[in-house]
Formats: sequence, C-alpha cells, structure tokens
Amino acid sequence: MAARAAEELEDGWYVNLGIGIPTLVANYVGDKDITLQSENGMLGMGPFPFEGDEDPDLINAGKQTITEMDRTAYFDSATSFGMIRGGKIAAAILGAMEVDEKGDLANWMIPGKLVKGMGGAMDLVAGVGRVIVVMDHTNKHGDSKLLKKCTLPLTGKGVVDRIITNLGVLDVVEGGLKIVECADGVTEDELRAATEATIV
Amino acid sequence: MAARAAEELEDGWYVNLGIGIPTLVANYVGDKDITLQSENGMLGMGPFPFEGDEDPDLINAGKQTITEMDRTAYFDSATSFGMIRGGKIAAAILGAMEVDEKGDLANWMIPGKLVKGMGGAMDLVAGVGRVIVVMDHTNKHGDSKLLKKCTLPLTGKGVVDRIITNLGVLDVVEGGLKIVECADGVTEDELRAATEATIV
Amino acid sequence: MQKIYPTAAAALDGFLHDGMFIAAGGFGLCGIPELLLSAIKDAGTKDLTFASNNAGVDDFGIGILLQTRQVKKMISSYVGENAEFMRQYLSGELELEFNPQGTLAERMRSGGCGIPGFYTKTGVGTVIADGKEHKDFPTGPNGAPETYIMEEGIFADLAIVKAWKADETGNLMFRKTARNFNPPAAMCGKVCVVEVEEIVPVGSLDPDAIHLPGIYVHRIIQGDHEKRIEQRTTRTRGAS
Amino acid sequence: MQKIYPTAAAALDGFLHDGMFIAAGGFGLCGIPELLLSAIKDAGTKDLTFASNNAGVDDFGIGILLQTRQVKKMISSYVGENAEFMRQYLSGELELEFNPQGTLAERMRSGGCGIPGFYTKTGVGTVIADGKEHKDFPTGPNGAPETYIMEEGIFADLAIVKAWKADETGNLMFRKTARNFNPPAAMCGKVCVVEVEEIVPVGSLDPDAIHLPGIYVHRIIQGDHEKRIEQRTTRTRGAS
Repeated sequence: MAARAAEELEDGWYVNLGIGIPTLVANYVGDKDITLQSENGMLGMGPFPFEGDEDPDLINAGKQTITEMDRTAYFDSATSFGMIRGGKIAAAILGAMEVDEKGDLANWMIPGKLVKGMGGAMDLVAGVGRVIVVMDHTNKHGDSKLLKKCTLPLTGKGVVDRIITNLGVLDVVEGGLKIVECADGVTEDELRAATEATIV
Repeated sequence: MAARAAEELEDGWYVNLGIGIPTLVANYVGDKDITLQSENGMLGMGPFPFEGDEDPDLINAGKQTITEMDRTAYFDSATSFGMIRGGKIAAAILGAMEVDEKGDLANWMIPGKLVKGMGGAMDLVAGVGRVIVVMDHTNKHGDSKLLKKCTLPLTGKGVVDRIITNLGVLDVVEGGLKIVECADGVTEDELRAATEATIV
Repeated sequence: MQKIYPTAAAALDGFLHDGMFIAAGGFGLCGIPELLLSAIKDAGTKDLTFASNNAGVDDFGIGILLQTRQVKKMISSYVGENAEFMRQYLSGELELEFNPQGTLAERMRSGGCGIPGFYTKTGVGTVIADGKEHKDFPTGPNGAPETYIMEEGIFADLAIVKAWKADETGNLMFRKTARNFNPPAAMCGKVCVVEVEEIVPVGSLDPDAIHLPGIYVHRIIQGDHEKRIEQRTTRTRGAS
Repeated sequence: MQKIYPTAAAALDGFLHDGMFIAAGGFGLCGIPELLLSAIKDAGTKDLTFASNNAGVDDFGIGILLQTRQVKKMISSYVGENAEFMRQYLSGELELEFNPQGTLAERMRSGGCGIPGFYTKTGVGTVIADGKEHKDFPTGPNGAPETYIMEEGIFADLAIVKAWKADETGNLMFRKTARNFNPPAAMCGKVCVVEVEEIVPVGSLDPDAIHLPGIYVHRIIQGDHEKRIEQRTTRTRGAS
C-alpha cells in the first residue's frame, strides 16, 4: 500500500505523511523531488538519525528523533498550520478507521475508548490540496471500513479524495466511490463485495 | 512639546513615534531605556546614518534612511502590526488635526483635499497601550483643535489618552478633558479659553 | 530595564495566582519550559488552566503539575502519553478541551495579535464545530460558498516559553523543531517568562535572525535543561 | 523540480492575464519587486488589481504600470508619493481601496493561511468600518464587551516578491526592513514569483534562519536591483 501511495506523489510536491503506514511512503518516492513536512514546524524532514546522533530539539510530529536535510527550513506551529490551512501542502497521506462514500473521514476517536486527541489531523484534512487515505479495506472482523456513512466521530466532512487499501484504489466522486484499480490478484467483484459504500 | 512628551515614556517601554514633532521625542528620552518601533518591521530604530552609509534596505515608516542598534530585530509587516494590534507597544506618540472630548482622533484626511491614506495610524491608535497626541492647541486661524466633537473623518474613536499641546497637558476622562498641567507662562484660564472641548 | 532573573522562582514571582490561565510552549517534550514548570510546582499555584499542545508525561513537563493536582483544565490537541492525566480526566477531576493543533496555534497567535476571533475550515462538520458560529465565505471554485467556523483568540495571564538563546533585551532564537508553539504562546501572554540555554550580550544576535523580538519577553532565566527525548528512533550506521 | 528561471519575463510566463489580482511586497520603494513589475509592464497585462501597501513613485515601482494605464484598482494604505496616481484617482480612472496598514498585512497573511475572515479593532468607528460586520468580544477589563469589525483574507492570483537570497528550493532570506510586506504577500498568492539578489546552492542557508520556506515560492529569478532610496536622510559625521 505504501508503494502504491507513493505513486500518487508528483515531482516538486510538498507532502505531509501521517503516522503508521503513511510514514513508509517516504521509502518509495524514488527519484521524485518530494519535500516532507513535519507539522510541528519543519519542511525537509530527513530519516532517523544514526545511533548517538539523536537531537532532542529535532523531532517529527510523532515525537520521533529525525534528521534535517540540505533544504530544511524550520518555523513555528502557527506558521506550520498556516501553510496547511492555506492549501500550500499538495497532499497528505493519512491512515483512517472509517471513510464513507461522501468522503467523510474518521480517524481520531472511538467513543467509550481512551481519547488521545486529534493532534493535527483535522487541520490537515481540512487544509491540504489532496487527502489520500491508506488503510486496510476491512477491519479484523472482516467488516468494510469503506462505509455508506461513518459511524465514528468525524475528523473531517467531505475531505477524502482517494482511498488506497490492500484491495485496490478508489476515488470519492459524485454519488459514491469509483474504482480506480484493483490490487494485484483482486477481482472487481471481490473489491465490491468488501465495500459497503456505494460504488458508482 | 517633544521634551514634555518624552517625560511620558517609562524605562523599558517599547514605543512608536509618529512623523513630525513626535519624531523629535527620541532626542529627549535621556537615560531611559526606550526601544523605538518602526512599523514597517523593526524594533530598535537608530538615528539617521552618516552620509555615505545610507542603506536602501533600512528605512523607517516615513521612508527615511535610518540605522540599526545592538538590540535591533527585524520582522515582517504582519508580525509588526500583530504586536501593535496586540497591545505590546506601550505607547504611541502621534500628531493630530483634531481631538475631541471623547478621545476621538482625526489625523488622516481632510475631505476635498488630497487623501494620501491612513498608513498605520488607525492600527496604532486602536492597538497600542497608550495614545499620546502632540499638537498645537489651535490652528492657524486661532480655532481650538481640542473639540467637543471631531469634524474630520476619524482615525479612531475614543482612543486618545493624553494630549500635549503648546498650552498644556490634558487627559481624556469621563465627561471631557481634564487639565493635567499648563505650559510655562500659560494660565489655566488661557488654556480653557483656547479649548472648545468640555473641561472637567 | 533588567529582564534577567537569577532563578525560575524569582522570574515567576508576582506573576502567579490560583485559577490563572497559562499558555505554554513546546511540542511533546521538545522545547518545553521545563524549569518554569518545575518552579510552578514548587510555588504550589492551584486551579491552573493550561493552553499547551500536550500534557507532558507522568514525571516531566506539565505531567508534574498533574501529580500535584495543580491543574484544573487543559486546552490541548493531544494528551496521549500521560497515565495520571487519563486517570484524572476519566474520573472527572480534570477538564479537557480538545483543540485541533493548528487551531490551537492560531488561537494563541491571534490573541497575541489582538484578534479575538477568526474563521477556519478546520473542524467543520465535526464535534469541534458544535456550538460555534458558522459562516460561509466565497472561497470555493468560481466564488462558490464554503463553510467556516469561528475560533476565538487565546488571551493568557502568563506565557511560559523555552528558547535556545536570548540577548539581554529578550530577543530570542529557537533551535530546530524546538521552536514549535513557543512563539505563539509567548505572544498570547499578558506577561511572558522565558527560560533559555544561553543568555548572550546584546548585539550578539543577527537582527535578521531573531525569531521573536524582545518586546514579547518580560523576564528571562538561564538554566540547565534535561531536554528529554520521548521517542528515540535511530537507524544503524551503514544503513541507507 | 526546477524553480529557477532565466528572466523575469520567463518566470511570469503563463501566470499573467488581464483583470488579474496581484499581491506585491515592499514598503515605499524598499524591498519592492522592481524587476517583476518591469516585466509586467513589458507584458502589457491590463486591468490589474494590486494589493500593495504603496503605489511606488511616477517612474519606479507600481508607478510604471500607472503610466501605462495597466492598473484598474489599488488596495493600499498610503499612496502619497505618486502624481500620476493622484491624477488617475481624482479623474475616476483608477479605483482605490484604502486599508489600514496592519489590516492589509493581516489580510494577506490570513488569505495565505486559509483564514477568510478575522476580527480587528482597527478602524472601528471610522469610514473603514462602514458596511463591515461588527461583533462584540469580551476582551475589555473584567470581560467587558469591546467592538470589532470583520476584515477578509486576501486571496491573490499571483504574488510578486523581492527577497535578498534564495536557495535553489526557494527558501528565502530578506534583509533588514526590506522584509516588510514580502512574506505576507508571498503567502496569499495562488502562485508566487520571487526576485532575489543572489541564488545560493541548497544547503547554504541556515535552516533556523530562513524567513520564508520554499513551499511558498514557485519561481525565482536573480537580477540586478536599483534599490532606489525614497528619502535620503543622514547626519553629519562627528554629530551625535
């Protein structure tokens, strides 16, 4: 999924990668000139440091130690989210608990469970140019995570542009989801069967 | 007047001086630690440069070449007016065409005459901690510039704290203006006679 | 005008009162005002409301004030790393107001810039929008209306901030991602106390390289910082 | 991703159209995008609306586009130094929208930050407030209501900006008070073209000292700048 998501990124883009699978996308960008934003105040995020080179003043939005690059620029949190809210970030690749056929996204809280907070997720989905969700097509009970309507509290309403799952790639369009492609070895029927959302 | 206005400034203050007489206040601050803001993006404004040292990248809000000091910091216009609007500037000393007994101030346009614009004057009077007006008590026809009600388009409503004129010092208080002191050789009767505004 | 104080306690003297509202810089444990938080613990000031992106961990950052029950309310975007926090929150001892991270940062900057309210798309259609004013602006394609919600500026009684260097007039420089919420937090405080790693003579900092001018800074202390790392992630030497 | 262009004309190619809205940096004649303005003159693009604090002088800055009647409307705080401007304005050929200087700067920054509206005290009770939404916020002493007006974010088709140095990825540094409106103008453009005095290799700029990150910058040119001084004021050597 991370490799497929990397194909979504275009040369010259400034991109924000969420925690989890989206983080892995960085490994697959190849020759494309992609600048990664870390929303705690950095453009040009580099890989983890070598052991012993960790700098407590240099972390990413997941609080992990990282490194800088030649192109790196630092700024404060108000400026950082100014560029997010202002649409300067071309794309965000994020995980999700649920997505629905109107592009609603839920990825920050499950009622009754421990709520840690939305962090920067609501800002990202509301602000960036293109929201790409990367997630498993179904939960561990086999239920579709691509729904007619999200049941969990939303992170954003009508914000998702594209969904990349282990079964395929779908776009949010007028009236529902549109299949862009099926994953290797997955038939369209299998993908439809695993999807609760309306497929148009 | 400039010397009297300088007495208004307290040690440690950050201050904005308007164009004209207010600019001269800088010459009278003595030992007090005053930092001057230039609203085009500078704190710690120094004097004019020596001949030959003019730098086109270093000007004040009046577009005059100036110098920097040890303490100088530069910033952009949004930040500059953020600190003005946010009340971080302790005081502004400004000129005026008219002030009235409610603290309304007019100093930017005369209907029918060439209008150049308000520049940063409206932001300053709305934002700074204390607005001190320095002006002649009367116009060239001998009419009072301290009015019951301003006749010219306003720069700000209820914004003036203190007025320093060639005849004395007055504060804007509930119900009108209150005489703080008369200038040397000026009697209170003379000051009252030259003032249209209600004196309480 | 002397801004330099010998200790965190001295720098906070006269600025603390029960029930007050404090804005704190920092992201996770990075760039947090650890010395000032420790001094607030020692001062025993109670019923504090904090605007701070995170709540520290159990024994570091704002977490130490949770242990002592000095905090009444947190305004934060993410509070996951703190067991005592969760205990107090779930038992109703602690109020929690979640703000989206960018909304929180902008609310601080706005308050500091004299802006009591602004409109944002962030949170529209979510629980964050409940009870907030909605307004349409013609920002869509061809001027189509889009819905925004109003968020309010934060005006704190006190800002506590961690910087890298200060000059004697309070001009500040931050280092790498430790800048984060520190400048907006500093802006929104009625007064602002700053802890730094180094105080340098006035004139030592490049006027073009100052991140936050001294006008925002009322008192400064220099001290030794633990600068704890929350998630130590590395790669092996020789790996790509 | 190549951001460097050989000439101002090349850097503007494809970005210009009649009737467009341009945000320009600069204050007076300081830090103005003089080369890009000259290229817009040569391109002959008409009916332009400019958000720019000033309007240049007759033969420099935006003034050169007034001579050629390419400007339809100015959004500015102060336009005093330009005779042709005044002639066109008084004869009704040119529209003029006065904005208080700080309101103009914040409107640019807001548009660039996805904020379509914000509240300010600036201009309350003046002609600037006419027709604008008024709203009270409890920001006075003890929560007393104070009146604010709503101002709208500026969303420009193009931003033209002058910086001191750029690296090859568009990270910018400005010099002294030539920073002024350039960062907020850059933010509010759908696209942003920058002219600099020097382009340096990526990695040459200190990441902590960058004033505007390259994400805001789409195209860059390097050129020779006249940098005209508007009011040459000096003191005599030996004077205090």
